[in-house]
Amino acid sequence: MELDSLYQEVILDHYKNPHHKGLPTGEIQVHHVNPSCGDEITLSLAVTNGIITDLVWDGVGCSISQASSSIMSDLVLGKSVDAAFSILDEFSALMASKGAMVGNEDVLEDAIALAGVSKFPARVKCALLGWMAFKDAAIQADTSWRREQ
Amino acid sequence: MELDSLYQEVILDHYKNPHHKGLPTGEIQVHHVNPSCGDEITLSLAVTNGIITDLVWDGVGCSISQASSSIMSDLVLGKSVDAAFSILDEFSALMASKGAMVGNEDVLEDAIALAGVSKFPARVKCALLGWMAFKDAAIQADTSWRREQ
Amino acid sequence: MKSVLDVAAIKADFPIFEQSMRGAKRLVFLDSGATSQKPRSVIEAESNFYYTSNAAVHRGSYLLAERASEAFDGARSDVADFLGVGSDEIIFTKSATESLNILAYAFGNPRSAHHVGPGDEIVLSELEHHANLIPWQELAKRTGAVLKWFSAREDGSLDLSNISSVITEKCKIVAITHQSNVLGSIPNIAPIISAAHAVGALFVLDACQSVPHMPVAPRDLGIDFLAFSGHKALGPTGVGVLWGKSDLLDGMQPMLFGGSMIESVTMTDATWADAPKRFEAGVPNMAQAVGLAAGLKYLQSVGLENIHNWELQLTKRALDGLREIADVKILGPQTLEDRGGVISFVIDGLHPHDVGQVMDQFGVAVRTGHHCAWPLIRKLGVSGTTRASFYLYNDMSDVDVLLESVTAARDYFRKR
Amino acid sequence: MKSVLDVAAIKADFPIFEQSMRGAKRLVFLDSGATSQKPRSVIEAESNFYYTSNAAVHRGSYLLAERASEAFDGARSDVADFLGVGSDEIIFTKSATESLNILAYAFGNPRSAHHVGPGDEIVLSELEHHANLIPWQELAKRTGAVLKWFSAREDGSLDLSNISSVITEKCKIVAITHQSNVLGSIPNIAPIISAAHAVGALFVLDACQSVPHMPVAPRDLGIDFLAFSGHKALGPTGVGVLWGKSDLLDGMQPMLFGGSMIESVTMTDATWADAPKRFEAGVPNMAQAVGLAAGLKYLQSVGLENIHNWELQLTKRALDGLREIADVKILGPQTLEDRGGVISFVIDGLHPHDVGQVMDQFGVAVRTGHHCAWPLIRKLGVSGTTRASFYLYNDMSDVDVLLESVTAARDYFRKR
Ligand SMILES: Cc1ncc(COP(=O)(O)O)c(C=O)c1O
Ligand SMILES: Cc1ncc(COP(=O)(O)O)c(C=O)c1O
Repeated sequence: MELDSLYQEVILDHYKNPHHKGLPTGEIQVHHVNPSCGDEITLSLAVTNGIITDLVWDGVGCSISQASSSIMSDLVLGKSVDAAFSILDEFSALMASKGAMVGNEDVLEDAIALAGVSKFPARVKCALLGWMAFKDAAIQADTSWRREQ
Repeated sequence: MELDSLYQEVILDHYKNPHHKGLPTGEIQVHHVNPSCGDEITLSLAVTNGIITDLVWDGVGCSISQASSSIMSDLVLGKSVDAAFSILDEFSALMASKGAMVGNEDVLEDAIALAGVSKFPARVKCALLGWMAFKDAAIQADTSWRREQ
Repeated sequence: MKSVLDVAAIKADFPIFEQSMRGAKRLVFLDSGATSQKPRSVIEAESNFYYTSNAAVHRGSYLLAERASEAFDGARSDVADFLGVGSDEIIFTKSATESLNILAYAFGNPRSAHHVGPGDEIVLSELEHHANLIPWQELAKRTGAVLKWFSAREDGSLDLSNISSVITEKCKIVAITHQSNVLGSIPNIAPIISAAHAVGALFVLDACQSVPHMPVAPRDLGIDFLAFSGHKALGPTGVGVLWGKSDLLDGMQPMLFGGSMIESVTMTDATWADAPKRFEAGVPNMAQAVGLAAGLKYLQSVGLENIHNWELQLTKRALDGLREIADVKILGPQTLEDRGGVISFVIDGLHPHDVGQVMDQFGVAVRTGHHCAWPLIRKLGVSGTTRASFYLYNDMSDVDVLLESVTAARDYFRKR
Repeated sequence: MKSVLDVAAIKADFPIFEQSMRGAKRLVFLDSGATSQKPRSVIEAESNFYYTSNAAVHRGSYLLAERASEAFDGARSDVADFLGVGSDEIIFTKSATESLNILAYAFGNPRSAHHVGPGDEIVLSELEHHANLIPWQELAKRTGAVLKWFSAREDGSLDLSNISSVITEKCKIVAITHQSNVLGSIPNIAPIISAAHAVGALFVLDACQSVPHMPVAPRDLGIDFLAFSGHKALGPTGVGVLWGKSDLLDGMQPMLFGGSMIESVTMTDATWADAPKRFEAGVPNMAQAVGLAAGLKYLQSVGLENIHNWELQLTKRALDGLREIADVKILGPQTLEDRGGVISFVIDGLHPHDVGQVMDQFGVAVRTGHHCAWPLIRKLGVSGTTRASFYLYNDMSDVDVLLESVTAARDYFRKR
């Protein structure tokens, strides 16, 4: 069933037990919505010496958006902002691939389970919701960290 | 040629030598335009004891609108407002007939030459321009005459 | 409630059903609340306009221009006949959204006979689609007018218990939906119309979800304005309708300015033509207006009363079936009373998007999310719903596939 | 000026030419300035959308909704490619008229980054179509801004001798046509664009008469906004385009409010999505956008440069021929310099309406009257003109019939 390529086991696991989901209390906080379905995410972040040292998110959304946010958190926490952004670029490319890419597991780890999403154009923005919130927050955090130097 | 049913001799005669065209100076004056082609008419009118005693018009327009205004002036001058309005009704019906009516010559006189216009829907409003200006002016004149009684 | 449509014959008139969906499934289209499918006669009416009559209306004295004008004016009088109103009262817009915005701009213009100012009140309801909400929010912001609204109740009806405090002497406009596009509920507008008129306010009906599905007679309802979208009523995309009472339209300022809506123009000033032209600036959506008229004719040939009754029969079967699926909760009206053929539901613990995705694998097209009625969704305490909406081309087997796919969606996520 | 189009092959792509006009005459369509005819590929693109992909875009997760979104987004990027701009900069409207009104409303909204207030100046020209005049008049009236304009000269060019007093520090917006729809003249906009930008004003180009007929690259022109109509560019009725620079669009308030243009909504407040969605409230004119993309593709396949050159060749023959008919006066540019394929003329002592009527008997479709540019017509000192406008499907024999019919019109009224 085509559906199973979308809803892989890994995704449902993250959906049922999302990582780093909690009450975002950090100073840098962003709120993103997906206006077409109403899904929302709030994400807070800390960057110290260019490294993402804290990330907590909360939100309502479908399994894809929840799992993707969970996977993203795992991937970027502890990494430098630059490294995280290059993962984001690779993930964005995968999402835009319309099923043509499988994704580099060394870089994307669990996120390659989301490769199937790229075949369902209406769901791509679900998968990207958390990542875009992260990007927005990281730029803010990075800027304010640099300013403090 | 279909065209000759539109541009009858009588019409071209009125077009070249329009009756009652001049400088409208009466107290009751109206200005009508045909917004789609820019044709304009100014018409002034006097009603005494319910009788149309004076009518002068001026304007720019195609042969149909000029001839129709000329013919209309001949028809209504000296008639009672009521009689003029019943001629107008008959003329309006003729214009709306899409070529199905020939017109009652006893009532419409020269105006039956305009019967062919009804086959050219885009020209019907040309033929009606002067008549509508007359109607508007006559209602105003009639009201003000009644008020003075 | 006895009528049964010949759905097989109807379906055959809609070419889209000739294709199959994912994995050779037949299309079970249950999203007519968003947009309807088009019968061949509509698609061909639009094409034929281009084939035989294409020219700018009311702007040329040649044969094609005559034909175009005749087709366009004819479409206008067809729409007028459909609603039982005068031709001059029908304004072709691009959508119901535009229709409603035209009204909000007109009432915000101090040169309009009827307009709102600081402290004046505009009354809506919590059932409204964004298209009948945000234009009024913006009008309120521009003018200093105040927005008030009737609350929605859990069964999809409106709470009118406080009607006399909601509609007061300060009220100038009341704008309410004829049927909720989320819940299918038909609010009790009669007392609201009376209350509005009693204080001299005008009543605007958002008829997007009613005009395509049941007989609607603006004059009998006693309303002042009505808006609906062509694309939900078998018509083409890109055309909507605004109906208004003649004497009101003639006192209103237009929203769009340009060609064909004028009486006279200089470099610094312009005066307007009468309605409906005043509100139709530019070369109009001629082919779409002609297509819409063909769509409305199709609806008339089946009969609006018959369509409404048939949709209720489909709704009954769906409500009964959904109620038997554990973990499914139907939102809004639970019975056939005061409702149309729209059903929103949620499955415990599942997100509507995921539900819709599984249903798609069965060829079932439903809509998920907030349905452009976000305040109502919040009020219902959910993050979104899955919505099935019926139309004249749906049959009982469509309902069966709906139920099957809902069960499958639940199980798909439960089992794993 | 060497290129010759294969007009016979092109004509065969346009079904309307298969019919005959009054008295078995072939159609000599010379009113493309008002609206163009449609090739089969456009009509079919629109129909095919309904046959295979009809669903509300961006609102459902089912297959048809995916196809609809893909078709609509694809049309957007096709239009963007055609103009050489970014996809997010293309807004689908119902017409150029709507496009221009969107701008005027945005600049009238104090919440827009760029807006006008009392004493600010808006600069136009005497060549403007009502659609690029009245929205600005109304903006001026709403905000207390002042309208100024460049004068038109007899040859259809603009008098720029006073440019430094017309465009001053107070100027906020300059809105000018790329080509006169009455005279065919192409005003010298380059110095106007520079002058506008030098004082920080934005430049709006009404490209209704240029985009369908010649290569137009907004980025090369250095303008800020551009509007054109689909129906004049082989596209369906009911669709237009507004192009604007991304950074400008993102600072602008929308005109229409409703579904799909929002980010978040409560009963009293709403925030907007980014451009282009922000400016496309409601279910959009999907089939028409798709049809327009097909129309632009057709134009590209023939080549815009080729089309422009061919129209000039037709224009040359027409100008030469008309000049030889006694009593005919050609208005505007008398040569091929700085012009497109639009010619206005008058016949001494005859009204344009009567001229057009006789020409119609020859199967010739021309437009007569003020062409929605009444101030220009007054300036020219006539009550109206007869206008012939050429397009890619016209050939030299069309010009010959034009000349024959003009002569006949003159004689018809002379002889009697
Ligand atoms: C120069 C110009 N601007 C604007 C318009 C308005 O276009 P539309 O009526 O398609 O909105 C036209 C055509 O009518 C035009 O020729
Ligand atoms: C109740 C209601 N009002 C308004 C609208 C807006 O219609 P459109 O998007 O066609 O303008 C819709 C549909 O989207 C609707 O269901």
